[in-house]
Amino acid sequence: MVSTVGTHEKQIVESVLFSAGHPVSCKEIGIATGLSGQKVHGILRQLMKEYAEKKDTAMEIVKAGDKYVMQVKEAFAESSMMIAEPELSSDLLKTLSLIAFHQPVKQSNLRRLSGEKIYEHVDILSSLKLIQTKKHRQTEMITLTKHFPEYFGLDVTKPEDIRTYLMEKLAQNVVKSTHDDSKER
Amino acid sequence: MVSTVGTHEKQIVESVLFSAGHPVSCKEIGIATGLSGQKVHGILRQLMKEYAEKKDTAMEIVKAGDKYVMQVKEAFAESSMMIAEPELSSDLLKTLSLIAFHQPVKQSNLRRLSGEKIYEHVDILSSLKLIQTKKHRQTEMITLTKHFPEYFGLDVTKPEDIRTYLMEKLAQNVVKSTHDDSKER
Amino acid sequence: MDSILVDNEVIHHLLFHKSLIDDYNDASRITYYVDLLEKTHEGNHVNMQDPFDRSIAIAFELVMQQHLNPWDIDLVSFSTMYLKRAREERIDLITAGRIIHMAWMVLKLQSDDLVVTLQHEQQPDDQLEWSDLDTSMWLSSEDEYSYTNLLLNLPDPPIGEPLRRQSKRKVTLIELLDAFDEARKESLLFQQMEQARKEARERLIVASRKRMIGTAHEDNLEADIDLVWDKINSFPSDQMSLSDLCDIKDKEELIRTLVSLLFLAYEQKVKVFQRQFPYGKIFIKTLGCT
Repeated sequence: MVSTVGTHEKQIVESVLFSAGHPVSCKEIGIATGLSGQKVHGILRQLMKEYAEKKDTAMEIVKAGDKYVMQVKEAFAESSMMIAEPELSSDLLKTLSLIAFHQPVKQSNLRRLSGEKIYEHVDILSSLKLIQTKKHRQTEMITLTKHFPEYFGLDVTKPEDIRTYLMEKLAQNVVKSTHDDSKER
Repeated sequence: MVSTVGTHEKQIVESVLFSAGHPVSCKEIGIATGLSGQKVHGILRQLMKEYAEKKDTAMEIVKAGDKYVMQVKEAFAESSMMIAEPELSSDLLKTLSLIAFHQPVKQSNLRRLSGEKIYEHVDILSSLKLIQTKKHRQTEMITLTKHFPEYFGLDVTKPEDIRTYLMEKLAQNVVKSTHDDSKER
Repeated sequence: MDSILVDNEVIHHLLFHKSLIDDYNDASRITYYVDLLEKTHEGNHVNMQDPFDRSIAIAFELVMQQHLNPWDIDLVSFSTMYLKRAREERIDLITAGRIIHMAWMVLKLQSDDLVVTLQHEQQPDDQLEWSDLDTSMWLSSEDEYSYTNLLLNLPDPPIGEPLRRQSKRKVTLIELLDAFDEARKESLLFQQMEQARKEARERLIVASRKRMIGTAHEDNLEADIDLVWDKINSFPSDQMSLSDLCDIKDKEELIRTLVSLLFLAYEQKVKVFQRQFPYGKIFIKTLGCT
């Protein structure tokens, strides 16, 4: 049985998610609100469900890695992008998507796919702590960090789950661009 | 008569208010969304009304001067206040507090207090207009600007008063934390 | 007429591969393709219900319409054309990716088996193409191939930055006070460390001067350093060139001055530098500590 969550406590957790602007853990919410970790967990589940059901709001609450974040629904993100500049160029996002899918991956293999710009991309992505390079025997292997799912608001953290997610997103992307193409005509 | 506002347009304005994180004008929202100023104005009125009527949300949309802002209702502000990232990193804050206490202070003396990182910090703090450098005979002297007391809500402006204020507050702080420590035991 | 010709070519191509393949599944798949191809030729693909069938049909149709040589498909241009068609036909693009992969497998079969049989010689191409990739290390599965190919051919990446709230809050007074407390402790520690470093430096200077004892310059070294230091201090500006301090044509004086400067630099009293290395003018700048 799910225990009833008081409106007041729910609003407190909601206000923390709103104010943070970045993914926060159950523990952090617990510290800020004085609620127990278990209670916070229950409230978060309920809030996510409620936001998902609300048709008339532009925001959503999602699990991002092991944390939770309030963000603009993807459908509205583009129109408000003017107000908040994106940090990563589409080129950088492509490189990151390659790494995310093929991780752990050798830098030389990436270079073969996307050329010399890879070196610069790897530097920027490392400095943003989205990827890390680790020595594996004689080779530098590139992998994602745990910030990756947090940064992009993914509910998955395992490499194979991230792969599945990317495959699906790419497919949706293609369907979407097909749709856009035909609308333009 | 109020014209009916489409849900989609309302959600776009809502997403702009949410993501901005600070008060925005009708004009800015218009530029970001491509909607006319009049339309934005109507949507904002409706959004404010809807948020005010919703009992179960922790957020509100209010008019702040000529601008509009989405913020946490006062009743929930306290628990969520500290969860957002502070504007100044703790390292920068340390440098600023040293300047506040020792002003007017030579950059070289600051370096002797806490090392090479001072140069970068002075640049950032200057660009934030919290400090200024002034030539005094042969030496660059660093002082606080009038924005410093504004930023921290201090009602004192003279260097010696700021110093006394900091010392007193610090002493209280030490006493308080000692007190808290002994309570925890 | 042309299209029938190519059509037969494609069928021959598939049948040829069928005869090369031992694996039952692959062989039956090719039989299936041949059936499909015949339907395609009859223009039936529009009515096909299964998206996978439909997409294969489109692939074959494309090969025929574009008069591509099935023995020599340029996979890069094929993929590009195919994706365009797939978009127009609104087929599931994951499936499309798989089709491209299959085409690539066919191509791989060609290169693996036929290069030897047909003694088909290829000049190495400077431009890197898909078929040149070393797939033994990676891109070894269908999904990897499809994903990578789609990603590189499509304009948009599969991930985008979510839009979140720009929430920087002001620092509170308490935080400033805490920072001050910490800064005080840190700067005490920093000064203690600096003092320790300074003492270590002085010990080193004494030691290094001692090491000079017994050399030809033993008697004069201390006096030389003091002399050069005096000259530097009496100079009207805090920056000067080496020629301001000595007659650089007098080799002995030049060396005496240079050695003294190196000691002074070591003691962090001056900075010695060149704007152009290695033959540029040598400059000396006092570091403002006496």
